[in-house]
Amino acid sequence: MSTVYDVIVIGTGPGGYHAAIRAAQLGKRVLAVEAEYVGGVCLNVGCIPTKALLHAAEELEGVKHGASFGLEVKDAKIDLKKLGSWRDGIVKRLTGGVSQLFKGNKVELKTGFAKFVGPKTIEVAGERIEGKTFIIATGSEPNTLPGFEVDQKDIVDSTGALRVEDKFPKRMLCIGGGAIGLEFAQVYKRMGAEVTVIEFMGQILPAADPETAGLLAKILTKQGIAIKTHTKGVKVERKKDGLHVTLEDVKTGKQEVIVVDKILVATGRRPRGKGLGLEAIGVKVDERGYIPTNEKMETNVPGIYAIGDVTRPPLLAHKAMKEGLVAAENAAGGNAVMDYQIPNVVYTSPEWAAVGLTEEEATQAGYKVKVGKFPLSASGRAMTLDATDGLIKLIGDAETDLLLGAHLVAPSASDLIAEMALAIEMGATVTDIGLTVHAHPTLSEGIMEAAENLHKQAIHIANR
Amino acid sequence: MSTVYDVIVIGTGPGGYHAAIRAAQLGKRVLAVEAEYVGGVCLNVGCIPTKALLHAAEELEGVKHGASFGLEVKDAKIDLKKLGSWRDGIVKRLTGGVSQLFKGNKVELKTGFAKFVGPKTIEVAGERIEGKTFIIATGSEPNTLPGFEVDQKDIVDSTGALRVEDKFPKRMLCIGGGAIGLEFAQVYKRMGAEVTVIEFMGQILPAADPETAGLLAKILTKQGIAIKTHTKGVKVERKKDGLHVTLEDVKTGKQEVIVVDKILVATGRRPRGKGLGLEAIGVKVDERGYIPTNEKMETNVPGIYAIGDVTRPPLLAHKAMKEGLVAAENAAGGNAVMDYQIPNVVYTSPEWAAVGLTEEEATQAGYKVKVGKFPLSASGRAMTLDATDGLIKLIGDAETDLLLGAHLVAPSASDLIAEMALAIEMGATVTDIGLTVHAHPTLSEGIMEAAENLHKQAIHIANR
Amino acid sequence: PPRAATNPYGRVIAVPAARKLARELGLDIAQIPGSGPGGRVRVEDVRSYAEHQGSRVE
Ligand SMILES: Cc1cc2nc3c(=O)[nH]c(=O)nc-3n(C[C@H](O)[C@H](O)[C@H](O)COP(=O)(O)OP(=O)(O)OC[C@H]3O[C@@H](n4cnc5c(N)ncnc54)[C@H](O)[C@@H]3O)c2cc1C
Ligand SMILES: Cc1cc2nc3c(=O)[nH]c(=O)nc-3n(C[C@H](O)[C@H](O)[C@H](O)COP(=O)(O)OP(=O)(O)OC[C@H]3O[C@@H](n4cnc5c(N)ncnc54)[C@H](O)[C@@H]3O)c2cc1C
Repeated sequence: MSTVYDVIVIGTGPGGYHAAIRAAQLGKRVLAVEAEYVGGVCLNVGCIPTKALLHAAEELEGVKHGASFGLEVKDAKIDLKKLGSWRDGIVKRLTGGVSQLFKGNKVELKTGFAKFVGPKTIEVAGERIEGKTFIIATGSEPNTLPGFEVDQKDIVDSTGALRVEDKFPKRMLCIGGGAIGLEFAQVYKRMGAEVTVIEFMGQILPAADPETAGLLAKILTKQGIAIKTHTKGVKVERKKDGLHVTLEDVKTGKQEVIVVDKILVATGRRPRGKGLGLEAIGVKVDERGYIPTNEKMETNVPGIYAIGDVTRPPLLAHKAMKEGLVAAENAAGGNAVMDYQIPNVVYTSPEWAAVGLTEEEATQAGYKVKVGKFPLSASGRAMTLDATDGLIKLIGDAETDLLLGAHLVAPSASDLIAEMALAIEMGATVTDIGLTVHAHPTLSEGIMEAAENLHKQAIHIANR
Repeated sequence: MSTVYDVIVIGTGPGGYHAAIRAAQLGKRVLAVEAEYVGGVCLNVGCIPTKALLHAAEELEGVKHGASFGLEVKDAKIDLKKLGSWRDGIVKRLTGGVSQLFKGNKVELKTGFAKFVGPKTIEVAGERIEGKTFIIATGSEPNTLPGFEVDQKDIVDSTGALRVEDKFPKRMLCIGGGAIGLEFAQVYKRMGAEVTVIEFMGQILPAADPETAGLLAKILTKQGIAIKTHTKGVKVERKKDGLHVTLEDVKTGKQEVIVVDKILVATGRRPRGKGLGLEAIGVKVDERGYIPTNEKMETNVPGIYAIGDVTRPPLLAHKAMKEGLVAAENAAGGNAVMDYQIPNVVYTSPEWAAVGLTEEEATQAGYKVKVGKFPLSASGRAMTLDATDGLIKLIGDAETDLLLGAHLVAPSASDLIAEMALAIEMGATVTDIGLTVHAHPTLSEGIMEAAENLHKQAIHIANR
Repeated sequence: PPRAATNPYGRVIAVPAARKLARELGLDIAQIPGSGPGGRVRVEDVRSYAEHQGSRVE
């Protein structure tokens, strides 16, 4: 036990591997410890495999949708074995890539569950290892839902929902109308299932801008997904003809029973800090299980940082990554703070994406709000993509003209939102966005037009 | 002849219709004159119908390409009648939209060829009309190529190439490796033709960043399109088995003959100022036929503006649009100048897009140049999209860290380039881009990584 | 007085809205000191320069 690492990173999800690599880039001697799979939730059972399935489902749908422009196809279907191995191949390439990057950057990797046994010491697979600083990046795991115990067969969480090697179910219930529930709902629907999504709150994506969340709900409904808001799952009974699920309207108390073949429980995730021995070293954990930090990502114990899903919502990979970089820079003696805007994406098609404040949040924060909108039905590019369902909505401050937020339902919204995130980081005004030349024909022109609409001078729509 | 219009716009392409609508929004009495079709080249026979065909071709290709993730399809084909009417439907919706916008904004529209008959007077269909200011937006037309006279049957220009109602040819030659030649090459290839592209210069997209242009050529070649640079068409002979075209290597003088069924002449476009009576009113035209203007878009004759393809390259719709807005604001008494960055896009898949300076241009301008790159082969999002052919390349100034240019080969490059255009307009540094949180997993992360690579601190690639 | 930062090309580093406002107010953007990172001229800079100019004229 001679080596004392400068930085020990616990967990190699997106937060952890970013932290480890950046600390090493800064010249530190770094150890990364991983209990399961390098790459964490995101690469193995999160962001990446879901996007692979979504792409395949979208292509399958595209084949059918293509009839509008004359595409004629017989018997389109997906070989699920091939789909599975393609998806797994991507995961392997990416997780293998992270291992390679560790090697290239001289990050050492140890497999095993890490546990603090002293203020500067962890134990991994029976071995004690010392570090000068620690970055806790242990991520999160799915919430459980009483009455709907996950068996990964009939009742699955997101990890179980990814396994579709044999066949898709006929009837599927998604409990939870957040990003994960909606993404799987669309995959299963497009792969042939009858899908119902229930959401406890009054809208899907409860924290989102109501107008764009509502539009997405409308579009998904049009695509054939049944969405029930203000609804909770009460219980499930296994019968011969399927799973009988009792649903309840949480406002009226009225109950109904639907029969399905599979249930996805996607009611959020909870931080994973248990068994880490945090008590032993005095690191505080809040009542929800998150490890609080200051804006340098340092916990209440100096030299011990926490990042990613284990520290606070939003539970997003790119938030974890940025926090990882911030923590690594501070652990390496720098002075970085986490004061960035975090974009948020749902990868359905069309995609939903947002960054910054909603209209309501901005008003509450005391801004005099101005709104600019552009519907994709007026976009030439959307027409040529045969995808005119969507809306671009910008929130500006009437006084300073600063861009405060952007809310998009559009193909490629995940990429379109990048311009908006940069705009907010740069302190761009709505005028700046409207004046910037956007290529024609593109979807991003819609952002320019929404900006111009905010000032009542858009070209392609009436400026009410 | 009682009405005197505040602003008369000649031509209703993207330049003209933007100018007309903006001038009307500013309270001016506006007349737009159009000799042929409202919407000009772009909406009727340019940007829009080509993108419609490209989308259909991409979907058809996607069906085949999908085998990698298990998509199984029998007999995919495209009903060309349906494709044609879908494409025409989009054109109709958009041009009809422009007519509606004219009405909504109280822009009057007159059909007929406009000709100046006095300093403040034009004649349209025998009628004399007076205006206080004029905006010339008469656009451009295809260049001709001696020896390859367009008959719109065997030898077509872009307008002829759009007409594919009956069937696609077996063998196709595109003369010219610019955006138009490449876009049609991909459409025809994907629709089943054997396609050869010849380009006089040493690379396709001769003015583009050589590395990304070269990469695009490589990708298109991999897709089965034969590309011959430093090559010109000498002559064509019509024989029983097809069109025998003599090609010549312009460096060695070596000739070869290829046999094709159709030839697209896409050797650029020339300004359309003839017959306008410009001499009569003293508006200068340069030796290439362009109408020069100052940065306010005003010609040598005060009160007479020129915009779009008729005034100067690049011949791009969004350049025309912005010039239209600038001219309209000045014609309405404002003070606007044309000092914007113009992004440039080729809508093949993957797309190519650029804005700002190339490495070479930046070096010549006296910058100490730094380059940051990110190959899509390292992008998780690209993997899930089954589209890892591509590169993101950023050009920065070593001294000030300002972003000088961006050059992309990527799916959605047309939309990704928007962030880069905004960045340049905002005077963003490469650091600003690298520090902005980009959603995961997205293609736009590649922009962030290229920025970080420029500073040798990208996470997902080795930073050489 | 300090002038706006320019890049070696001679282009003033200013956001589009600031360029537009300066033109509308008849000001030369190159004369306006920028307070943004790297001397970038922002809308506020144009406004305060304009006010300063106004008070000098009075
Ligand atoms: C289905 C699904 C789809 C998602 N899609 C997206 C998306 O598209 N975009 C997005 O931004 N986010 C998405 N997310 C969320 C994203 O996956 C998480 O925000 C992200 O993985 C969090 O990263 P992390 O580094 O905090 O932790 P994790 O990725 O959870 O990684 C934590 C790692 O720590 C390890 N670990 C835990 N405890 C220990 C210990 N004591 N010792 C050693 N190792 C330990 C774990 O084994 C794990 O590998 C998705 C999540 C799911 C479930
Ligand atoms: C196949 C093809 C694909 C293209 N794709 C793209 C693309 O994807 N993106 C892009 O940015 N650009 C693209 N372009 C270029 C784009 O179409 C032009 O840059 C754009 O149309 C120029 O607009 P404009 O307003 O200057 O003129 P035009 O669109 O050429 O319109 C000029 C109008 O003026 C009218 N007119 C001419 N003379 C008179 C007269 N004397 N009196 C009355 N009316 C008159 C004409 O009838 C015409 O309607 C493409 C071009 C082609 C050919």
